[in-house]
Amino acid sequence: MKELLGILDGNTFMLSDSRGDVDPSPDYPAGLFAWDTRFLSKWVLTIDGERLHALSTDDLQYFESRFFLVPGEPTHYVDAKTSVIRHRSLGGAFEERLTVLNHRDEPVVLTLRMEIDSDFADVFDAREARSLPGRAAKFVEPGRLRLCHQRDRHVSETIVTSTEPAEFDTDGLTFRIELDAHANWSTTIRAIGTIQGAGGRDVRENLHGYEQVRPEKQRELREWLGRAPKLTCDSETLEDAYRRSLIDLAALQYTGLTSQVRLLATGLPWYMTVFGRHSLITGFQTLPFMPEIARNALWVLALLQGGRIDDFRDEEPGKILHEIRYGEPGGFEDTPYTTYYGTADATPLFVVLLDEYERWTGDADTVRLMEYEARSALRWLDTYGNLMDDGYVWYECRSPGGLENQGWKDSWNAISYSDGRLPGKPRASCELQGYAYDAKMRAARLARRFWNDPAYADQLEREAADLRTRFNRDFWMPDRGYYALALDAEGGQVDALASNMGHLLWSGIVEESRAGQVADHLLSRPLFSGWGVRTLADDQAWYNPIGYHTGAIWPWDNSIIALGLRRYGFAEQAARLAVTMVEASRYFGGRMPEAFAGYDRRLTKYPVQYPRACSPHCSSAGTPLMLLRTLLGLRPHHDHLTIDPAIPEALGRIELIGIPGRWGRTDAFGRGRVSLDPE
Amino acid sequence: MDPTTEFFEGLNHRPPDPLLGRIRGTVRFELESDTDVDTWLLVLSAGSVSATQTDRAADCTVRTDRDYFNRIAAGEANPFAALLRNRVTVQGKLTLYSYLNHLVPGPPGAHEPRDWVRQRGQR
Amino acid sequence: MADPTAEFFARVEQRGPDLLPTKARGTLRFDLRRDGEVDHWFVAINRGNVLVSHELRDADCVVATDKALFDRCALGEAQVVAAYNRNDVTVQGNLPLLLMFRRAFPSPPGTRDPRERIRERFAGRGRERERERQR
Amino acid sequence: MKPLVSILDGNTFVVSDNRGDIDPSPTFPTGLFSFDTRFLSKWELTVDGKRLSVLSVDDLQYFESQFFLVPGEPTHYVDAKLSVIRHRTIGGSFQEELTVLNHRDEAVELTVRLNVESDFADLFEIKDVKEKVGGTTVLVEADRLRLCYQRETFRREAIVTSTAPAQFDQGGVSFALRIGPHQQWQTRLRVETLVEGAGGRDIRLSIQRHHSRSPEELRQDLDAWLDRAPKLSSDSEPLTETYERSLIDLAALRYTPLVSGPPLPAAGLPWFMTMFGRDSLITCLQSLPFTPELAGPTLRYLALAQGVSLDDFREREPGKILHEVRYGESTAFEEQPHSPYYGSADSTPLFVILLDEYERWSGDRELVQTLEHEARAALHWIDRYADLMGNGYVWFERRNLRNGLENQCWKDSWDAISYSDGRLPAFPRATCELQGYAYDAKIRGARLARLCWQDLVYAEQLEREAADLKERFNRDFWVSDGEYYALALDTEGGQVDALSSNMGHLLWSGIVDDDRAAKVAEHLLGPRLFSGWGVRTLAEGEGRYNPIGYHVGTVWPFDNSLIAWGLRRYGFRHEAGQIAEAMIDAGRYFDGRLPEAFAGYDRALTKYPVQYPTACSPQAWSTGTPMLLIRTLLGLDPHGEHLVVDPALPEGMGRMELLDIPGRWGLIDAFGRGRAEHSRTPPHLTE
Repeated sequence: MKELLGILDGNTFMLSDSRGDVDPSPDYPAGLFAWDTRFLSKWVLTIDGERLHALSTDDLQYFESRFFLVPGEPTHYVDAKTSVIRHRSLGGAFEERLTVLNHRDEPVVLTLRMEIDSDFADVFDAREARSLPGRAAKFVEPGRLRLCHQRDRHVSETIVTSTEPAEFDTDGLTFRIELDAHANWSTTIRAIGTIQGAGGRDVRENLHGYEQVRPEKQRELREWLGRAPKLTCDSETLEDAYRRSLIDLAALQYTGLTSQVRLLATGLPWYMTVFGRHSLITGFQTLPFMPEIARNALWVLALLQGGRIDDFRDEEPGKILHEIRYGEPGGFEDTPYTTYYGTADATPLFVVLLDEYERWTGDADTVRLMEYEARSALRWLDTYGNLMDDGYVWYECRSPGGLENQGWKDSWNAISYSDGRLPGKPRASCELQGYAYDAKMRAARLARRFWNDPAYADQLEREAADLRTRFNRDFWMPDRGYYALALDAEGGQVDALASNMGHLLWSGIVEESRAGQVADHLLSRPLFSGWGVRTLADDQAWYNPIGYHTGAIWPWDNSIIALGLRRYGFAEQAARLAVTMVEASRYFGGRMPEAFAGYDRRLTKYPVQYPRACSPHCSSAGTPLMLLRTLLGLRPHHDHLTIDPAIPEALGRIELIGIPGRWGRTDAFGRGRVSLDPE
Repeated sequence: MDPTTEFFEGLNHRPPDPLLGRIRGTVRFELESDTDVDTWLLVLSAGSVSATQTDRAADCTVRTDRDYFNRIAAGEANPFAALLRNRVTVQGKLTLYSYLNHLVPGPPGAHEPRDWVRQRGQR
Repeated sequence: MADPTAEFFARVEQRGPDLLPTKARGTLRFDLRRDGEVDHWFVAINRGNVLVSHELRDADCVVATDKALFDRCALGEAQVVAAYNRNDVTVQGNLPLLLMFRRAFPSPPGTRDPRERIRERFAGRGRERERERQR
Repeated sequence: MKPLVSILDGNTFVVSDNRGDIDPSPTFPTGLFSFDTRFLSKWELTVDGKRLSVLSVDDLQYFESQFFLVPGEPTHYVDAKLSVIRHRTIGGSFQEELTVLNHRDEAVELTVRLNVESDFADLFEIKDVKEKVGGTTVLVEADRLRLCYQRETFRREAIVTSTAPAQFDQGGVSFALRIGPHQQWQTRLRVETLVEGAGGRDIRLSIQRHHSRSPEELRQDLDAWLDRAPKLSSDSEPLTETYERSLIDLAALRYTPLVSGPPLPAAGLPWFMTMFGRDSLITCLQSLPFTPELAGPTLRYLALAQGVSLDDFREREPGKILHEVRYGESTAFEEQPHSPYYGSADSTPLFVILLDEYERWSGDRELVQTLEHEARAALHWIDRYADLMGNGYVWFERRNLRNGLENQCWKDSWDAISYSDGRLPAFPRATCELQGYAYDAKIRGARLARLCWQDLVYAEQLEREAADLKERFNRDFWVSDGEYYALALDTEGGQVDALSSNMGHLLWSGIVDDDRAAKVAEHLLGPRLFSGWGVRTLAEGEGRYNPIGYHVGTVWPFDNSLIAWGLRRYGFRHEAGQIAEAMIDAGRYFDGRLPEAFAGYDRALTKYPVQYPTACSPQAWSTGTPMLLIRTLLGLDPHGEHLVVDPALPEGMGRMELLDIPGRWGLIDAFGRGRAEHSRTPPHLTE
C-alpha cells in the first residue's frame, strides 16, 4: 500500500506519492481534484531524465506542503550534488514552487522536466478507470500548456504556466538550467482547473473567495482557531486531537457551487462533497464550538430539499438530500449524484439539528424561516418514509445507480440477520425510528415556541409517544436482551447485534428499564473491541474486523453512542468510550480516520488502519469535540449552559474556555474523578 | 626447523609479557599432517609462557593442519580470520585462543608507519 | 400541439403557494433560445405567490438555455441542476433562487408514488399487521 | 524511501519491508543476518500466489514486531475477506507466527506459501553483489528445509521448520489449508542459523549470551535495564520522550562479540551491529552517568584486541586500539581486513580518555590497574606510531591501499578534509581534534599514573608533553586572520583552513587557550556553522559545503553533544543550552530517536530537520546524545567522592529532575530549572 500525501482546500485536493509525484494508480485517486473532477492525472518531476526521491516531507498546513528531494535513490555512500525543494500550495489554483540547489563547487547544466497529463476523470472513474465519452485535446500555446476535455457544451480545462521561461510540449514542460557553484534556481508552476459556465467563464468565478492566496488562508485559519473555545487539559493527546479537529474542519470547508453557502466536504479523497447525513451529524457535534457549521448545513439542505418524486434520484417531496456531485457523469445523468436523495436518516436528522441549533444559539429567526422545510420533512416521515403504512420509517432503493441500504451503514451487506442472511426490502433499521421519534419530540417544542401551533405540537407528541411504545414492542428481543437491527418487509426482526442501538440511547426512544442491558451490550465484547464499539459484533455471521460496516469501528458512531450513554446516566460507560477514542486518536497523529479495524485490542498494540479510510473525515473530526461535550456534560438549559462533568482520571483536568451560545461565551471546568479499570 | 617448531621453541625464551600478566591457562594444539598429529601444550601463567610437546588435555584445544599453522606461526595467516573460516577449530575457552594474537608475529615485511611515509618515493 | 413550457408557467402561477416555500421571494428570468429568437419568461415570487410575464426585465437570477431543453424540464424529463452541471443551462446572478424554484418542476412522466408499488407488492400487509398488534 | 522494519537480538537481525517480506534488492538490503552473513535473502509470503499488503505494523519491541496484512491491494470499497497476522520475534533464532483469519461466513480453501532463499552474502557484498566462491545447496527433508553454504572449511546453514504440517520444497514451504467460517489457522515458523565451528557445532555456543532466548527473557532483560537507569522527569515532553527512546535503543544496541562475556555497545542498527572502537568509546563516554555497566566490558574487550605487531593490511601497530571487527566470509578469507581492522587514529587516545572518565564516575581503580599496560601501550602509540612526521602531532595515512580508509578520523568520507577553497590536502594528514584527544589522553593518563599506578615520574612526563603539545598546537593550528582553528595540518605544516565543527571537540579536550575560547564559541554558533538545528560538519560558504553531504554540511547529533559539553567546560552555559535545545527540538520530529545525521539546510528554510538518507537507525552515538546533553544541562561532574550539580537549563525547558544517578557515591539525584515556562503548542501551529 503506497504512502500518499494530500493537501486540501475545501473540495479541492492534491494527492501525490511521498516525493510529490502523481502517477495514475487504479486503486487510489492520485492527482489534482476539484469539484469531483481530476485536473491533473500525471505530475512527475525529473532531473536529467531521472526520478527524484524524498529525504523528507513537511506538511506545513492543510493547504500547503513541502518536499525535500534528491535525484536517484538516496544512499549514504554517495552525497547528492543537487537537491530540489518542492513547495506546493492550494488556494483555488494549484501552485508548486520548485527550487533547485546546486551543492557542487562548480557550475552545472541541468534539464528539469515536469511530465503532465490530465484525464479529467470523475473521482469514481478514477476508481474504475472507465474512459469518458467526449473529446480530449492538448494545446501548446505561448507561455502555457492547455489540456482540455469537451463533451457537448461541457468543457473542462487545465492550464499550466510557469514564472520562469520553459519549453512547453503536449506532455509537459522542460527547463534547461545553468547553475553556478552553490547557486539556486526557482520557478513557480501554476495549474488552474476551469469548468466552463455562462459565457465560457469559469462557473466558480461567481463564488466569493474562490481564488485565494496563501497569506489570506493563513489569516483565515488563525481567525477560525481564534473563534473556537480554548481547551487546556492534562492530556496532551486530547489537546492534539482537539486542535487537529479544528484545523481539519477548517480544511474541509468550501463554498457550494450552486448554493453559495460555506459547506463541509465529507472525507478525503472519496467524499469531497456535501453529504446530508454527515453535514447534519458534524453540525450537531460541533455546535458547542462552531455553531456556524450547523447553520450552514441547515441552510444548504433546506435549499436542496426534495420537491418532487424522481425515481432516478430516489427523490421525494420533503426528503433531505444524501449527496451532491459536481462531476461530469452526474451532469450527463450517467449517475444520479448531482443531487441524490437515497437516504432515510437525513430527513429526521434535519429536524433534530434545527432544534438543537436553537437550544444552543437561541437563533429563533432561522427556526421560523425554516418552518416550511421542517414541516415538509416531518410530513415525509409519515408519508414517503412510511412505506409500509405501519408508522415506521422504511427505505427501498428505486434508482438504478442508487444505494442498497439507505441508513448510515449503506454498504450492501451492512443489514443482516445474525446468521448472515440478508433481509428482503423494504427495510426499517432501528436507528431511523429513533431519529424519527426524536425529530417529533423536538419539533413539538419548536411548534409550541416558534410556530405558535400548539395543536400541531400536541399531535407530534402523541405520535412520538405512540411510536416509542410500538418500537419497544416490535424491535425489542427479550431473549437476546437487545434491540433488533431492523425489521424486514414481513415485520420480522433482523436480529444481528450491531452498534446501531447506541443511537437509540441518543434519541431517547429506549425504555429506561432496558437501557442498562443496551449499555452492557455496547461496552462489552463481542461488540466492544477495547478500542471502541464495533459496527457489528464479532460473533455475527458477517463480522469482519476490516469490514466497512460489518466490524470496523467508526469514531463518529462512537461519539453518538457516548452522548446517548450519558443521556441515560451511564456516565462511567461514556467516559470509558471517550478514553478509548482519545487513546486511539494518538496513533493517527490526533486525526481520527473515517474508520479503523475492529481487531480485539488484546491482539493489537495500535488500532489497525482500515484500508484506504477517508482521512480527514468531517464527522471523525467532529468526534473529539462531541466527546468533550459528553465528558463535561454540557447542556443548554434555557439561557444557561449547565455543566455536569464525568471525566475519567486518566484524562485529568479539562478546561474549555469561551464556549459560544445564547449566553454569549462561558467556560466549563472538570476534573478526572471517574476511575476506570484499565482496558 | 619449520616455522611451527621455531615459533613454539621461541616462546620459551621470550621475556615475560606484561600484557599476558593476568592470564592463566593451558592451550593444546593438535596439528594434523597426512601421517600423524603432533601436539603442543602451551602454558600461560602470570606473563610467562612455556611450550612443550606434552600430550595432555587443556582448557582450550586448537585443531588445524600443520601446513596451515606454519603460515600462522610465520605471520602469513591471521588466527582470527582462520577461526571464522573454520580452518582452525577451537574447543574450550575461546578467550585463551585470542591471546595467540599476542604471540604470533605480524606479516613478514609489514611497514613501520614512519618508514611507510618516508619510502613514499620508492613506491 | 401544446407548449409544455407555457403550461408549466401557467401551472406554477396557479399552484405557486403549494409548490414553493412560504418565505420564497425574488425574481427569475428564463431566456429560452429557439431558432434564432429568444423567449423571455419573467417570474416574480413573493411569499410563494407567483406572477409570470414575458417582460424583459432585470431579475435576481437569469437562466439561459434552449427552449427544447426547457420543454423537457417542464415535462419533468430533464433536471435543471444536472443540465446546469453539464453547461446546457447557464445562470447569472442568484443561483440559490433557481434551486428554490427547482421545486416547481414536475416529476418525470409516468412517475408513481413509491408507496403504491409497495402496497401492490405487500397488499397493505404492514397496516394489517399493525391493526392485529393493536388488538 | 521504502519503509524498512527491523528487529534484532545482538548482531542477529531481520530487516524486511513493511509487509514483513524479504526481497533481495541492492538498494534496500533486507534479510535475516547473523554474524555479518545473510542467512535469508528471500522470505516472501503469498496467499493463493498473491502477495499481501500491509494495514499496519506494530513494532512492539526491538526484538519483536507484528504485521497486519490483507491479500492484494486493499481498496476502500471492497472488504477484504481474509487477513493475516505475522508476529515475529528474534532471540538467537528467528521465529514467525503466522495467523490466517477467515472473515467469511463459509469455509475457504487456500494455499499459504513462503518463498525461501538464501544467498549467504557477506554484509560487504550486499551493496555491490558479487559471484559467490563457494556453493549453495538446498536439502528438502520431511520436516524441515536446510539451506547450506560451503566454501572450503567455511560452512553456514539456515534451517527452516514449522509447527503445523507443511510441504517443503526447493523454493520454500507451502501449506494447503481449509479454514472454517470465522475460524483461524496458525503455525510457528522457526529459522535456525548455523555458523559452523569445531565438530560441526555452532561456534557461537561459546558465548553464554548467545543461546536462543524467548521473548519473555528478552523482555525481562529490557525491564531490568530500564529499571537500573536514572529516572528523568521534566516539563519538556520532547526531552523525556527522547531520553526514554535512547535508553531502549541503547539496550537494543548491546551485542556480545565472539570472545568476550558481557554485552558491549555496537555502533548502529542494523548494518553496524559490531564493535567499532570509536563509536563504542564515545557512546560509553556519553552514557557513563546513566548506564555505566557498558564502559568496563568495552575497555576490557578493546584492551584484549589491542594491536601487538605491525600489519599493513589491517593498519595495525603495537598499542593501537581497533577500528572495526567483522565476522563474515570476506573477513574470514582475508579479502576484507576486519579481523580486526585498526584504521583509525582517534580510538587509541579515546581509550585512555574513557578509562579515566570511567574511574572518575565509578571509582573502579582495579580496572585501571588491570589495564595499566594497555593504557601505557596506547599512550606510547601516540608518540611512537601516530607521529608519522616526527613533529609531535598525531597523523594518519593508510597502508592498506586495497580497501583501507583514507581518512582515519571520525569524518572518514574521502572529501571530508579539505581546504577552504575545496582542494584536498596530501597524506599524511593531522586533523585538529586528534591533537585535542592526544592532549586530553596525556593529561588524564597523568592522573591515572599518579592515582593508580604510583608512577609520579611518568605522570610528570605526560604533563610536560601535554603542556608542550598545547603550546605548539595553539601556535600551528590557529588561523589568525579568521580567528579559528584549522581543520588539519598538511604535510608541509600548512593549515588546512576549512571552517568546520571539529573545532568544537577541542573545547571538550581542553586544548584551547582560554583567551581564544570565546572566538571559537562565536564561530560554532555563528550563521555559517549553526543551522538552527545544530552545528554543521562544514561551514556554509566553504568550497565543499553541501547541506546533504555526509561529512561536509550535515548536522551530526553526537558531534553536537561533544561540542555542547566542550562549551560548558569553557563556561559558555548559554551556548551549550542553545545546542542542547536545538537537538531536543530536532528529536521530536524523529519520535525522539535522533538519526545519525540530518541535513544542514538553514532552519529558516525547513520547518522540520530534513533527514539525511542513512542506512542505520538507531546509531549508538546518536542514541548517547540526549544523555550527554542532559549531563551537560545539569552540569554533572564527579569531584572526588561527590557529584557536582551545576544546572544551566535554557529558558522554556522548565523543570528537570534526574533521580538515582549511579556512581562511586552510590545513587544521587539532580535538579534543575529553566526560567520561562515550557509551552505545549503542537508543531503544526508554530508558524
